[in-house]
Amino acid sequence: MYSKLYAKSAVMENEMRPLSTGSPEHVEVVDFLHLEAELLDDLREREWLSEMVSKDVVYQLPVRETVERARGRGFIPDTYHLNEDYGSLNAKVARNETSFAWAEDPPSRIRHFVTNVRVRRDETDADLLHVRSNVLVYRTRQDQTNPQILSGERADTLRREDGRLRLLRRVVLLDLTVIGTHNLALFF
Amino acid sequence: MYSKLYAKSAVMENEMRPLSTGSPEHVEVVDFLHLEAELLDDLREREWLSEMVSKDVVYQLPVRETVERARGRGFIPDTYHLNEDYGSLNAKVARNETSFAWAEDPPSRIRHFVTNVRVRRDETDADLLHVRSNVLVYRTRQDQTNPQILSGERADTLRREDGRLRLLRRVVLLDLTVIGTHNLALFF
Amino acid sequence: MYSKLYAKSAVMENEMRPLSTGSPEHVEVVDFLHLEAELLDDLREREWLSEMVSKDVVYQLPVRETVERARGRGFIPDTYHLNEDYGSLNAKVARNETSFAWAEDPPSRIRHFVTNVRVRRDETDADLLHVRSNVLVYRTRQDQTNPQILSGERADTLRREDGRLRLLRRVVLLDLTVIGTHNLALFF
Amino acid sequence: MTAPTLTPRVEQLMNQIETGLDRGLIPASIYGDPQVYQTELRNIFGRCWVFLAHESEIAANGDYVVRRIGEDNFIVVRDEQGSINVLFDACRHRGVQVCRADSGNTSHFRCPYHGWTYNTTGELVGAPLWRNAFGGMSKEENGLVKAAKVDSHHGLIFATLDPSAPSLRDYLGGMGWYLDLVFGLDEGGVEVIGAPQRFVVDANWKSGADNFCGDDYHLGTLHRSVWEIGAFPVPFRENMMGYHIQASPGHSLSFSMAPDADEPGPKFFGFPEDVAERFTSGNRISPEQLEIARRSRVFVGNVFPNFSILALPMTEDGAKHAPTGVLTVRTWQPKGPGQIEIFNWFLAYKSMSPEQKDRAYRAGLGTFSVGGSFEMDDTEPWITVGRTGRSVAAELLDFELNYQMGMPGIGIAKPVDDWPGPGITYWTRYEEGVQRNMYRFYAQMMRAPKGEWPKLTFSGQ
Amino acid sequence: MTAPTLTPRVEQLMNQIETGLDRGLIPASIYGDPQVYQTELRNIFGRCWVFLAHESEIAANGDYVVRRIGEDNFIVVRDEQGSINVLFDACRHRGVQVCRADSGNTSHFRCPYHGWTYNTTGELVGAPLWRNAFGGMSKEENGLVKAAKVDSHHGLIFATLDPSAPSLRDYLGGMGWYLDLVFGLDEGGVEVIGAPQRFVVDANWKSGADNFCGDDYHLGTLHRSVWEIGAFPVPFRENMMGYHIQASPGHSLSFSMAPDADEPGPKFFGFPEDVAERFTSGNRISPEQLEIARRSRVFVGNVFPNFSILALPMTEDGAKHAPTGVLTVRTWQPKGPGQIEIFNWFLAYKSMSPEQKDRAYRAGLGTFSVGGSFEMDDTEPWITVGRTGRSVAAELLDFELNYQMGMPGIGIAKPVDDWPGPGITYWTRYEEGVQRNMYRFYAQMMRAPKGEWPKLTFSGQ
Amino acid sequence: MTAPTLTPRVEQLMNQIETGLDRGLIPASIYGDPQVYQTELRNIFGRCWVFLAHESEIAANGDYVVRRIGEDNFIVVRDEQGSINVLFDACRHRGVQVCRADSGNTSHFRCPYHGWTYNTTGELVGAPLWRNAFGGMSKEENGLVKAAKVDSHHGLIFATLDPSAPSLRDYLGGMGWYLDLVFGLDEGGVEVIGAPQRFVVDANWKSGADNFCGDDYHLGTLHRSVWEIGAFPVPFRENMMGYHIQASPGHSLSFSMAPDADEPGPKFFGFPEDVAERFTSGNRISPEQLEIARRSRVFVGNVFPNFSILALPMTEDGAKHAPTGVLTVRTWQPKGPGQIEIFNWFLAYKSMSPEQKDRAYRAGLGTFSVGGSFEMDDTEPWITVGRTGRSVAAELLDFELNYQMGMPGIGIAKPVDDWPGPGITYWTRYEEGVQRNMYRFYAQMMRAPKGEWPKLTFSGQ
Ligand code: FES
Ligand code: FES
Ligand code: FES
Ligand SMILES: [Fe+3]
Ligand SMILES: [Fe+3]
Ligand SMILES: [Fe+3]
Repeated sequence: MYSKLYAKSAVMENEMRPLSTGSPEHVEVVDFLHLEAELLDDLREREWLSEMVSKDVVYQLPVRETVERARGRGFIPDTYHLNEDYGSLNAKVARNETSFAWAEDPPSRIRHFVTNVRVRRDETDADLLHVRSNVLVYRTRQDQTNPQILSGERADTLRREDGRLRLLRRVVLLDLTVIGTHNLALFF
Repeated sequence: MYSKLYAKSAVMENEMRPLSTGSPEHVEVVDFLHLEAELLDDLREREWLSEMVSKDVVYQLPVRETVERARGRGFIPDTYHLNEDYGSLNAKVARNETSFAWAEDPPSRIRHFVTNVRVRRDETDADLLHVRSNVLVYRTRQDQTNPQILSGERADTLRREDGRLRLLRRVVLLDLTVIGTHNLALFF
Repeated sequence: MYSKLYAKSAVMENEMRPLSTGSPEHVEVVDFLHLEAELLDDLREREWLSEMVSKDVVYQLPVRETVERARGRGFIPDTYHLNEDYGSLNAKVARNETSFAWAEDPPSRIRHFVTNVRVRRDETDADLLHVRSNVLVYRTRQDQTNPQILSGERADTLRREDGRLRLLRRVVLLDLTVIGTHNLALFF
Repeated sequence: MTAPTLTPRVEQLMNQIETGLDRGLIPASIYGDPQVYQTELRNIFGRCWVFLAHESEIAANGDYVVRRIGEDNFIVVRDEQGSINVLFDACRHRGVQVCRADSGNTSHFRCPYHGWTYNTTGELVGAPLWRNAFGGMSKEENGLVKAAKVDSHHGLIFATLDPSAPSLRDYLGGMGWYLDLVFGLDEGGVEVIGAPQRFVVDANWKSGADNFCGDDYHLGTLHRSVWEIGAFPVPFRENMMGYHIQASPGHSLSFSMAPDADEPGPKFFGFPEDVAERFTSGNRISPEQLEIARRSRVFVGNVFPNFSILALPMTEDGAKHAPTGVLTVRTWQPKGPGQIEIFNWFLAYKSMSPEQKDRAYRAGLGTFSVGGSFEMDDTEPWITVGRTGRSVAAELLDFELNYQMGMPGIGIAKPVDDWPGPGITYWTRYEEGVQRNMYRFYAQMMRAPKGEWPKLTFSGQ
Repeated sequence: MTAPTLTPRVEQLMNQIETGLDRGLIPASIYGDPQVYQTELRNIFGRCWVFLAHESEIAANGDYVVRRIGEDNFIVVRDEQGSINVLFDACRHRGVQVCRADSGNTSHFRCPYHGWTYNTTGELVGAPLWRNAFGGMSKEENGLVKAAKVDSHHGLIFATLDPSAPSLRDYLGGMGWYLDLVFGLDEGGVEVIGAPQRFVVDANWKSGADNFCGDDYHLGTLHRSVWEIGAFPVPFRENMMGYHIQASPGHSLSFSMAPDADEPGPKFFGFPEDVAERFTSGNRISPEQLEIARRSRVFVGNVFPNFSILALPMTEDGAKHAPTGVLTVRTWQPKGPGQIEIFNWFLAYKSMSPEQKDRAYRAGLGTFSVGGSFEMDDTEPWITVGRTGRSVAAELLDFELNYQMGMPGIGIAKPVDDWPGPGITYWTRYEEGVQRNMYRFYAQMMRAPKGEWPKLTFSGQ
Repeated sequence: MTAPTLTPRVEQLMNQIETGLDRGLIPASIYGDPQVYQTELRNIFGRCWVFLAHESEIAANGDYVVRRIGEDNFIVVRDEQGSINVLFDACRHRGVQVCRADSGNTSHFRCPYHGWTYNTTGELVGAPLWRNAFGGMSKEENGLVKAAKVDSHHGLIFATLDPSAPSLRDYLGGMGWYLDLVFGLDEGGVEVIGAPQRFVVDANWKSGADNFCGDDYHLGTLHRSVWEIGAFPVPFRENMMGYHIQASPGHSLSFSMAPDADEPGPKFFGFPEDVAERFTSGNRISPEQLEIARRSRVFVGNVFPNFSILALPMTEDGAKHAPTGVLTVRTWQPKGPGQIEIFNWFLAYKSMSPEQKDRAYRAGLGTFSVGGSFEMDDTEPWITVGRTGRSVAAELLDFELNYQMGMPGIGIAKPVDDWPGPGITYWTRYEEGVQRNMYRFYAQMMRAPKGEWPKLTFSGQ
């Protein structure tokens, strides 16, 4: 099974230059990503889910290995740390709303730094925008002074639904093979 | 006294979506924040203070605790690491201009990474803009190779004074309960 | 030789405010920097070099020391970690294309977070744009969970050549005196 | 070198375990003392059989994965003859890592420093300009170092660095019967889905092992959220019904089982009905084993030291999907006294349909993984067990952990006489003898002189 | 366990302290040696009375804060009867943290792992399905572990883990008289403003303690900037006038006082005049104590091992606000040989007006806090004292620190005979006997066998 | 204090080196064992002559740089008389760092804590209000601590902390002849270009030293990429021709040299022809030394413990620039058993033109620097040598590193009888005696009692 290698994602292979950062689509996407990060950092996860996420969402965090340069980036096909749909995301949000979600109560302090946003149109579907962004997540728990810092690319697809963008697909490509934070209760 | 909890800041409660990142106000604010960070990272603190800060400034860094999710974000009311006005900021800048500010001479190397800027209009005063931004501060001293990295949100209010924006209020909401950098001689 | 001190770079001394982040030049520069970072993080170094770098490029990473505040920022004149031109950059890219570039095969995982972009026009040459940006590089190798994080300013000059911007000069001013990453095989 | 004699502090703590166990007490400091940890690396991980991989991960000749014994990397590789080799990942020339990817397929391992090249059985086969440099030197004496013994059981590959170790069969002892029950349930056996997750938690490795010996009681408090979101079908109090079994010294397990054999509710750990039917028609186990499996809602167990197995019905989204059988195995790899790297594999019975495997995988990811609703709560208390273990206060206050649940006079658990399987068995799972069994063997291994082994069977069995 | 005997290296360093003190020399390696640090955690922090909190922080029943003894967390909680309990934050079942917030108000602490629940006196009161799991087990033997002794003095809460420790009164000895002078100055006593700041500095805990014993001389160089910005009203040379006092073994302090009792300048540590008037009219102290307080510009002192007190006139903005009295206490919590966490409390006399409290708080924040103009310079040299303490060069070169200032024949400080308070007193603060007093007691505590204590009074007093 | 006696583990490993060397075997654990490292800091770095700086870095009176002996900072400063002093950077009062910049020019070092001020020879010259505070105290006894001995050789400044150390000349022994050959080649001597690079790598310091003793064989595999990009002009197999020399106990080196004296190819390490002509006309060396330099394509060597020298023809851009002579020296500064800080200096012969210096600098930066095509591959295997050195598996498996290349019966290297220089010499560089020479001396230093030194000459030489 190790002979199959993860194809570079469709978004990566897209040789199109991104839309200019001055384009209306780019502006709209950045507005979306900033609001999304604000809701998540403010622990308003329920609002994020209901207001910004599509019911058809696919949300994945694939497992990565160290492999030789010739073999690509090391993401293992069909192998995940997270593989969520709307229902399972909802279960996670609901869990945090109970009083027994010990892992994140007291909650860790989380901040999303979103940079390098690159937007590309879908070649066929005018309602879709493909977005790559870099995200750095800073996290502390209890009285930690050495933060846990995660970094990766988010390969998103946003879809216009009833006039508003919603998150249709998010693949979180972390720059790590071993997850070094105490849990993945957070949303990227 | 521990039964009182820190209300979410007015800015946080503001359910208004931020202005679009394409709006003139957003552009003006980002210009402000970039210039400000440039002056601070270049150690041009005097210029920052005199050119960009309002004489009426309130500049605070509240103390934070770990508390249960139901109790909010853990900032302790009326309790600070820093609680400055123009005069005390001026004293700090003046101190660094002496030759005896040992703590920061040789100066540590500081860089502000400003992202996720969100601008909202004040509901009543057209001269005020409320700005939330994420800031990551990277800092090294002497021959450290492991940086000190601080992260937080800045909840700012900028005021138009004589046609130019100035910093009227800054509340630095760090993602830490214990300050893990050797001093808070820096400006956020 | 230690009595000579590094003059603040010409770009730093430029008292001009940066162009507004809404200006067409700023937008064009950000488009450039985002695409550049994308190519580098995707390990498409050859395309970066051939598509985005000027044949006249000067690419430097000066050596820095801890010095007293009065002596400036501590960059040692004419002393480098990297001092590259197009030919030497090409040799590096070519080396990574061999199967024997052990240092980066398996490659480390690298991400560029580019923020605080400030663009200034050249005072005399309309084809030149001077750009300062903050860059945070996140890097892991093998199964590291504690990332190596580098930070610095890039003082760039972009030149319009045949209608497209290209990188003419890059001075990487790291916030470090001792390089704490296992090699400088990466491009900033 | 000969095994280091124990330091006075380690000696004292081991004495304290042995005298305290009869009262159900364990000194907290074994969860953090750095000398204890160093001894564990040598006397536990350096001697016991440890789990490395499942054969399905290296199905083809030349397939390899890199895994750990203690903190050290070993290559687990299937050679050209189809045999499995476990090779210390260090060049015999200067000790450089020769395998630079986490997994792959190869015919040779070439060292990047000077080019010594080894084949997949670990033999040195050459180096550049061999005659000039090394002509006359023995290749035989310079192959990669192999684990002392390698064996597998239902495709589960184990190895030990101790040439004096008993056979894997003998080491597993009674635990083998229970592994058969799970991994031999379907004729075709099991396979790994994807590749293991790896994540690091600031906890001591024994917290994971201890928990999987059969700490069922923690579900009611720590995992209370999973009932609120409908992830697990058996209520807490009902789920406490079942058996606790000390299979053989060191190895323990637990079954959730209703008192009445025909009570409704999950059977066969919740695996789908058509799968369960195949279990009944084609398997590699005895009727007694099959009947236990049939009645079981949950199987959880730990092979000493750090290999845990779990089978149970779960769902990642109770509103949409009913719980289904999930089979996961994991190792608690030590990375210092206060840190572990968890390797977490999801398994499926090979005969399951792709849809069933996908369902099981999603249910497993949503519950027993670094982002899963069960697992993320589990690691939380383990972090502070380690904190207490490291604390000077625990040392000064002689702080002991309490393992008295189910001891004579405490709670309702009772020994069972007519259990068909090996080991010491209790009915109802309000019981911590399963963990005491682990610590008793642990202390014996810690003290065992080089070349000698503690008894691997209970007296009288 | 019994207290570990000293390692040869620690033994040698303690000998070196005792022989060197007469010549004013201390081996630098005690500032970094890891064995020394381990011994300190056990013999100093594991035995001495350490400061934890002020009663005003837990004013209501059920109020709690989490604080440290050595590196370990203890819950300081006011129970339903209003008594204060100091409880080791570790569940008696498996050692898990039971108090997950830094402060709050609660009736119970419930462990997240299996649900053992304790009340605010630390008693175990229950667990889920208690009868099934633990019926028959003693609750009395399974309560949270308490500090051996707890007591308070003017609302300052101290505790010790050593059952053989003397009473707090006896431990403080002569230092009590000086604490009374500061904390009993106003009839209503003091209260904490807000909550303590916490910040981490890469220094050894003794640097803070040593400095607050009365290192007044460093102001002239290290704090020279504060005069340039007008933060402190007494010039360096004048401020060196005053008394150095070894209050009792281990505890030292220093007063800045003009030679002439009626010299103009700050009185009562700079507290506002109306406050000072209340001091004179209503207090809990003797006329001698009151007169000393009246004349004092600065009080700085350290209760061994790591509790420091400072009262002095300061301002954060000399251009706008005249200096005003600031009262701060702090602990130098050890976090390894080269790191401390500073807990920094600002206090006010309860009778002060809200405006006066705010003024004092702002002045304190601007000077003695992680972002304050005094404190940020203080930590700077301490960082490299630790570096020298850790260095192999210091060990090889037998590098000793110099504490000779004010010894016979060195400088102008002279013993004082007619001092009304307890202890050994010097006039003018060019003197390092205050620190030598700390290190003498330190070395005695480090060597003291379990159950035995060094003398707590000076011979002849 | 007296030198600590070796712990049993260190003793055992040193025995293993001494018995294993004859079979070409070294225990891997010396590359990671923390006790070994602590002993190295004391017995190797605390005693041997270590390289600190080149005189051209502190050309003017008052110029200083801060450098390391072991892990500790020393100020290397040229005083007002032009002499060079090596001063431990720790104030004699409380041990605070007195030199806060990495380099500079000054007349005094003032301590920031209390203002003790030292001149550039390290003498204490004053402190604020000296009479009040310290009047009567000896200034002589309170100067900065100096290294026991300081000396230089061709401008290369060395120091030792051991008063019993032999002279630098005697310490270098035969190695001096070869240093002369490189650094005395041009009458005007050498100078540093810019300032040293500093970078940190997670490797053990001995990996760098071992490699620079003459590990030429690794070029064929590890550095294969440099031929593909044309950075180095001599093909691998040809480059293996030359001499391996154990100059004197501990110090080793290697020359790449064609068999035929007049073979075309680089001469004088590739330095430009006009420079080479000056070498021939004006130098400080003998005709034999000159002839060796003339024929040499590469010089690489290591002065025990951690000072390495390299001269060879390189280019950063083979397409545009032909290779040119590069001269670099570096130290492998220990920072724990698994970390080094590399100080990397580029040197030029003073008489070279600015263009030639620039060319050499660019070629050096492009190859032997943290971003250079050679160096970045070198550090890669060293990282995992350290991993193996730390591993418990290496300890349990008695894992030994192999240094057999070129031993009798292995490969083609042969002793040379008629070599004009000092030391033990082999022809062809397929040989690891250069490293064995280092480890033999290493083990002797590790065991040498305080005040005693191993023999510094080979028996019979
Ligand atoms: S270290 Fe592997 S070939 Fe030399
Ligand atoms: S650990 Fe606290 S209840 Fe079990
Ligand atoms: S420590 Fe240097 S003067 Fe006091
Ligand atoms: Fe669990
Ligand atoms: Fe101070
Ligand atoms: Fe090399």
